[in-house]
Amino acid sequence: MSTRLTHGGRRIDRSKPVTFSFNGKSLKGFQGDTLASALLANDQMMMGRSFKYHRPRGVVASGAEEPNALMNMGEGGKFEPNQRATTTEVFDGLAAKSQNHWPNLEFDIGVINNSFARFLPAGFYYKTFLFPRFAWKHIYEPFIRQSAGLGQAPKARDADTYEHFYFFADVAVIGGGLAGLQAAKTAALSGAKVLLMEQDPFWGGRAAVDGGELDGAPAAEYVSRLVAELEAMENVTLRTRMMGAGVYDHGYLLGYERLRDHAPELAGPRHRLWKIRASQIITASGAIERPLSFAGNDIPGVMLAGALRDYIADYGVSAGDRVVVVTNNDDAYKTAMAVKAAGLDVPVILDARAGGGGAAADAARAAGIRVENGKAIAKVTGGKRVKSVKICAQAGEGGVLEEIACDAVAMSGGWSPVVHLWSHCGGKLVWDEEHAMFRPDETRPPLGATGEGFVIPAGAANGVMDMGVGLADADHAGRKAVEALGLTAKAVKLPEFEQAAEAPLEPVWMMPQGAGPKLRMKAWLDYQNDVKVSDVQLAAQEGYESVEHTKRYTTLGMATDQGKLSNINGLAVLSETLGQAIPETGTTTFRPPYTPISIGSIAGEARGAVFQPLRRTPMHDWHEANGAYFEPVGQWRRAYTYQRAGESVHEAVNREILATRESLGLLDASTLGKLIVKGPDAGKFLDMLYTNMMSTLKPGKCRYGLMCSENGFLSDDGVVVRLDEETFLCHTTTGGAERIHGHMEEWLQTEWWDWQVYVTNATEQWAQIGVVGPNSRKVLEKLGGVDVSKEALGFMEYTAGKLGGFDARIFRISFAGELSYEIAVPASQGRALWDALFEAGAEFNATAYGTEAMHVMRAEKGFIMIGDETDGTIIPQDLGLSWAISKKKEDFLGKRAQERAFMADPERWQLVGLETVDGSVIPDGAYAVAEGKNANGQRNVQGRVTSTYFSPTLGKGIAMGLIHKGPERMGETVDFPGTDGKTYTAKIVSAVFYDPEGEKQNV
Amino acid sequence: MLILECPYCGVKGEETEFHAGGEAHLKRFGPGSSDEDFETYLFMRENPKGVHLERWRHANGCGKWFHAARCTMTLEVFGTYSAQTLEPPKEIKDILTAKRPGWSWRNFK
Amino acid sequence: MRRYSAFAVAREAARFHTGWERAWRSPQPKKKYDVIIVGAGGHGLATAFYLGKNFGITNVAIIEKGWLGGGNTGRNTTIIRSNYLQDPSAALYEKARSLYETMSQDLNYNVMFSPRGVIMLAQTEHEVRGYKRTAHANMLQGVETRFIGPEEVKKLVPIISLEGPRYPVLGGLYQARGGTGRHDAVAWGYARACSDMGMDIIQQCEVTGVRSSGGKVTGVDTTKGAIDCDKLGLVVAGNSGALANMAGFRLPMESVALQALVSEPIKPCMDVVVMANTVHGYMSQSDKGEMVIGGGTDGFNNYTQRGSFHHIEETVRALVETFPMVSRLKMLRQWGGIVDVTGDRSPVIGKTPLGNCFINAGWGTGGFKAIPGGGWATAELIAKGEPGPLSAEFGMERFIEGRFIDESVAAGVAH
Amino acid sequence: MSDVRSALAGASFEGIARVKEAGLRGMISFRGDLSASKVKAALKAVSGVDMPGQRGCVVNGESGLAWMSPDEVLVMVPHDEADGAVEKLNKALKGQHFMAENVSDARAVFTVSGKHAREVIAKLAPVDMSGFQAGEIRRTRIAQVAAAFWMHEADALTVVCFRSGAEYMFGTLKIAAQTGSEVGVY
Repeated sequence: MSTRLTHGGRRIDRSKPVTFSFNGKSLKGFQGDTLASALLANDQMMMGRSFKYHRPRGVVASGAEEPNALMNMGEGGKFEPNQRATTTEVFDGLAAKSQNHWPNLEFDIGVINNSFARFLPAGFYYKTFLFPRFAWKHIYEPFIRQSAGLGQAPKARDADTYEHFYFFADVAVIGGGLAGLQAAKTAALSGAKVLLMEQDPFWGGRAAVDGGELDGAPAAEYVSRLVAELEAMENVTLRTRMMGAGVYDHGYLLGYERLRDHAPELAGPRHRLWKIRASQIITASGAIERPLSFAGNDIPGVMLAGALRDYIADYGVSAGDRVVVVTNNDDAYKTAMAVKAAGLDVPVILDARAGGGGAAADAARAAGIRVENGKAIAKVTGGKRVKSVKICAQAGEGGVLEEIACDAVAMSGGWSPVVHLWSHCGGKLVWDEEHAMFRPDETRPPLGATGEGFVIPAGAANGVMDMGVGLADADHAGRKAVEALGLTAKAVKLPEFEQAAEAPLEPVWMMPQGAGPKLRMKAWLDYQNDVKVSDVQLAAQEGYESVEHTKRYTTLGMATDQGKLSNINGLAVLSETLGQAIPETGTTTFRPPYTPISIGSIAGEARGAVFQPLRRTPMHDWHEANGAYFEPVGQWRRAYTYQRAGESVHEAVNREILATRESLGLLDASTLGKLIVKGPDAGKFLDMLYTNMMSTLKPGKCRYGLMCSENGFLSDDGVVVRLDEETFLCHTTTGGAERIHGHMEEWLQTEWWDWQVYVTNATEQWAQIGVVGPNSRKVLEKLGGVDVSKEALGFMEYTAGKLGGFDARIFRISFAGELSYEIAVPASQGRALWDALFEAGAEFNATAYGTEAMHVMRAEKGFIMIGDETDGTIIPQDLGLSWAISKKKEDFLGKRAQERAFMADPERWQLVGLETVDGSVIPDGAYAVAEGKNANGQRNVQGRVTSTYFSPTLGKGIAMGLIHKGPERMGETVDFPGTDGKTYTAKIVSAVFYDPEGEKQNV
Repeated sequence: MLILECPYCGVKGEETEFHAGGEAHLKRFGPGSSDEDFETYLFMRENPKGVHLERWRHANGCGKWFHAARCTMTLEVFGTYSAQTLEPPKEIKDILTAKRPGWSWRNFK
Repeated sequence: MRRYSAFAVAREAARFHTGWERAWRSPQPKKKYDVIIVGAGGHGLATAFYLGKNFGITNVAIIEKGWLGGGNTGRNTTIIRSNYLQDPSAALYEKARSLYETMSQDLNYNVMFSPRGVIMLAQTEHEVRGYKRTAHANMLQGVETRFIGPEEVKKLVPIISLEGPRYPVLGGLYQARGGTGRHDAVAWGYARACSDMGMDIIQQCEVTGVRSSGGKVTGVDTTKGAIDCDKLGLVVAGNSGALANMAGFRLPMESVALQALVSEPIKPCMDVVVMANTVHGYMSQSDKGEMVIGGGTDGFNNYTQRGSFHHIEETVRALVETFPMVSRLKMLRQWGGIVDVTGDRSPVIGKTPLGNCFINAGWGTGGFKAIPGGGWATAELIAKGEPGPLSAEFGMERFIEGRFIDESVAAGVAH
Repeated sequence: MSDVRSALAGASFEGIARVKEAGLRGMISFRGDLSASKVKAALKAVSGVDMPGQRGCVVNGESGLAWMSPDEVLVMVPHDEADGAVEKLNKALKGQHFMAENVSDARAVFTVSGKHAREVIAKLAPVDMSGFQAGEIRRTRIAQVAAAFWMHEADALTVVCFRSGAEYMFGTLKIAAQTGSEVGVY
């Protein structure tokens, strides 16, 4: 059984017990435990079920590479699936549940898949479920989806907060093991600004466990000294619990800092995503041990050798009483010694190498451990727990020589450098034949903004596995980094280290070498996704030869560990099957993140109220307080209408329209764009931007103008006011302000840079209010201070003055077809003017109206609306706006485009008014059908509706639309089939439904 | 995530401060130009694997448009320069020649 | 070709699956072919398949510089829908969607077409009007869609938040027969069928030059030698510009990075595909259980297959807002692909300045869903030398005429 | 004018730093030839300070100048003096090509102060705050909106954004300054 040892465990504090729960069962651990170590301490070896066959699975690793021990963690707003037990620190009250089983971990219906495993090889689903057709969606797929997936879906809204942090460093070092610490020290002593991050809560990586002595001190002690030195340096920033998640172009590095996962009770953000810019990045991310591929290598109790000794050394936890060690290298002998030292039994060390191990083997034998060279595991027996191993010759086909009872197996297939971060941004790899590993090819690093390499691997991550050489390599990396910065690297004294001589590793990709199909079908490569040696071989056999094909066909390496344990073994098997060298096969692409990072941390602060900027006018509070039903317009929210108690949206809109037409309506028009264009060439410039002639506009006058894109399409419209000889005020649509401002700057800066024009976006300087209706003049006269009589301020004229004490610009323009004014005052005065207008307008039933009332009223007048009548495919000529296109001008933006064949085509649909014969309202977006169908069998159409409303003024439905040769077909009727099944027959009429003579606005 | 240096305000900012503006040194064709010239001006785009000249705006910054010489294969930025020029200045061309011997872009070499 | 079936799998199981044959041959190129298709992605393979199936042209080589299906076909978010607005697009994408319905049977390869439904959320009044317009257009185009209200959206997508403080969900355009497919399987299924028809799929073979004389293509130079052909089809998303250069003409396209990401797998929680265009993000759940998430393209020309992280950030923000629960999931993997974007963001299927050279390109973000339709139309174009009704509107000449196929209608919301 | 209002009426928040809306400031966007001596003189006359160099920012109480771009400078004066200052400039530079627009009310101004003030900004703006010093103005984005900031004293920054975004700015600054969120690097 696995249990807590009476002594040892450098990470745990036995004086600080914690209580946590697993599948509802209350268990005890110590502060410093990971969930995995604490579960092992409670003899909970089985921690989950596999993805495809639902096989019982125990923990195999002790760190980020763990594929099996994934948990549903927490409750409610703090629930999170797929949490790795090996990287989860236990805390009081932690609640974990195992995943992917029903009804429970011990007894799982889904395990039935396991019995049929033979019928479910790689890609079986591509070859089956073909008939009957409907069955895939209705029967097969739902079943597959149910048995797939891992953790439960969260339900509640996230109860935590997250944040980002921008940080800049000369050198960022990823990995706080010995190599990372040394590289950081070298770089820091040479004067570089250094950031060092470690994903673990502890510094030192493997050194503390495997370490030996440095400068005569135990590695662990040396590490603390090194950390103390770095902490004392001004120019060094040290972070634990922060993982280097991804390396991106131009030295962009994501640091994923887990602030509260181990202490959820504390205030503050749960995760912080560091967005780091580093001139140089040193990847000291260590190495990951490889499993060996033998039958039953996934039975709970089979673990990586390094992990098994981590649990002993770091947590004082033994995985079993009798541990069989199986290896192809010397490193695993350390585990045997650790087990022995813990007072437990190692019945045998199986060394697949014919020649066996070196000094380590002798030491093991001296310690009384039986060591068998050239031997392998034919098969592990046991279901939910290892019972025994059957031993065979590595060279053979698996003939069993002996069976040895044990409850744990420590395996080691050698170590693979963690090259992910090196590779994210294009760093290339080389195959190291001697150590059978891919390591960074320092001659082909990722290239940064300057075209130079910006990532430097160090230590084990660089394929340097022994510690002494690793330290030198780390020092070299530090020097290389500072030299790249143009600093001179200071010489740093490296510690004395005694390196034990090791016998070379011998690659073992299948155990035993001649294993037949039966064994290969039980030899796991990818634990979580249930990919076995036989699956990879099948893929190769069927022609899925590229490593990408094999990956996708078998799902090898596509699990939540992204193949950290399986990729090398898998592509080695693939290469052997294809009879080609491993480098010919190559690797799949390494993509960020290194291990999964919370989506919450990526969103950062941007959620809820600050998900996106919400722009507010000075009157926004009033709108909120007065029943506004808002609609988003760009980043603004404008009042669509103001609902009163018991009123529907539709009723509210009608009320607002009638009140305005009958007496007085007030509109918050502050969002309209207001661009100031000034300079000797301002007129000439606006003549190019607008289709109209603007240079002839007289000071104090207003003119409605159209803007087109260079591609000819109508892009914006608005009233242009000439404030003085050199200065124009250009009103744009609400959505258009920033866009058109940018548009103007672009042309001024990149095409006509010699023209003397300045543009400023004054949109928000001014609060603007539409004062609309027959009584609008009266209410302004009540405020007093400015003569707004017909004589003093005619239609389409502008004046400025102190209106009732407000610094006002007054434009006599009308979008509703009534007598109306737009009053602009500095934003700081906006709310006061708004209130004053309601006070003065009380006797006229002053009524605030929203965007929908504005829409309906302009439609009643046949005025177009950018975004309704236009959709990016419409030119002014389509809308009967030719009158606004100057014939005198040789050129303006869009003019040339409008001369193209398709745009000059007389067959283009033209804007007209539409009136249903029965007064009903044509549905939004309806099309007018024509006879017959086109070559693709689609019903022919002859037009479409662009705006359609119920007009309370006229008491019937009105609409505008684009109709083929519309203007020539006045009085004809066309049919609009609705999605509601009805057909709406409408008469083609003039688009001006209300006050066609324009008498009302011109009084 | 690119870093660009605005030649106007001297800020070395990250991409999110800037707005990409597409191909640089477009020659505008207006009324009177041929259909082909006009199509080329609006739609036919340089899309090289390698050296590219493009326009950017320091949108969340000084607001100025400028040009950048960049490699579309490595994302290396060779340099940035004024928007008020019809072709890349000599120092930019020299860098390109040094780093990408034999480079050419449209009619520039 | 040995047919796939549950029975075949059972039979093979008995002998430990040692009897499965190759899904496709890996031949050396012949000296000459009637048609060479450059690009063994979805569109290239589909083009070849329909050349054989619809026109009996089987002396065909499909040349691929990498591995078949290794480009955008294997990098997309597998959404299949045809609820487009403009007639030409609706026709093409609906043709594709309808072919997906029977593809598994037609190819005897399960491409896992899953018509689970696609909803495009309407989150502004403007979008509501826009999607109602699309629904009306679709009705006349023979595309089954309808505009649904917020309640029905919530019923179909229980994990959605209707009352985002910023963009409440006002409804959506729902296509019940839209959904997803297994992207790799589409390429593999077509490849297997093409190979079975005797076509040569030549992988690891890069085209280094296009040989022509008298305004006609005579063949291509490749890393496996020169190969002659009577007709040439360029179907190389992400590399169209480079190939066009070799052939001596320019394209109205730019290549940019498009990114996507997946979460860790979880148990089924979302049955339909949801696209939220106001906030720029879309999401579906794969059969493996991952939430598959995509957004918009980067702004600058790029061939690195790596995008800028802030686009991932924008997409993720949008989805956290729309589906608050995803905040507690983890991003497992992010990646990028290179897409060709045209002046009107609609694809090009048409002739080129070279008489017997044809092109299928510029799919932007919409390539996967169009694969069978694009292949069908391109095969017709190559076989007849003239576009058929499906591709008639998609020629490059539209950019000269100013006749665009603009699906991004709404020049900018305005009042 | 009696009832003039800033966007948030001086709202404030106390977390790992103090965030406060600073109320109305007089701000004039000036475009012109910044090298012209006439221009320099006119700007000094209204602001009381010398023309700063590239990205320079000289603030003296409520008055000052901030370099915004090669042809733009932000002129700061007391809020009620802004229109007067514009008139002065128009008079002084009559006949020249320039632009002086009162944008006081188009802006919202915040102060972020306390020993973690730099960290609060560094959570939202892609700027290296470790080297950021008084005398410099940085135009960039804060979260998702354009903004500019400078240090008006040690551990205290002035942040300027568009008035319509004031509530968004305050909201994000509050989150960045939330209790328990110290980073501990500045």
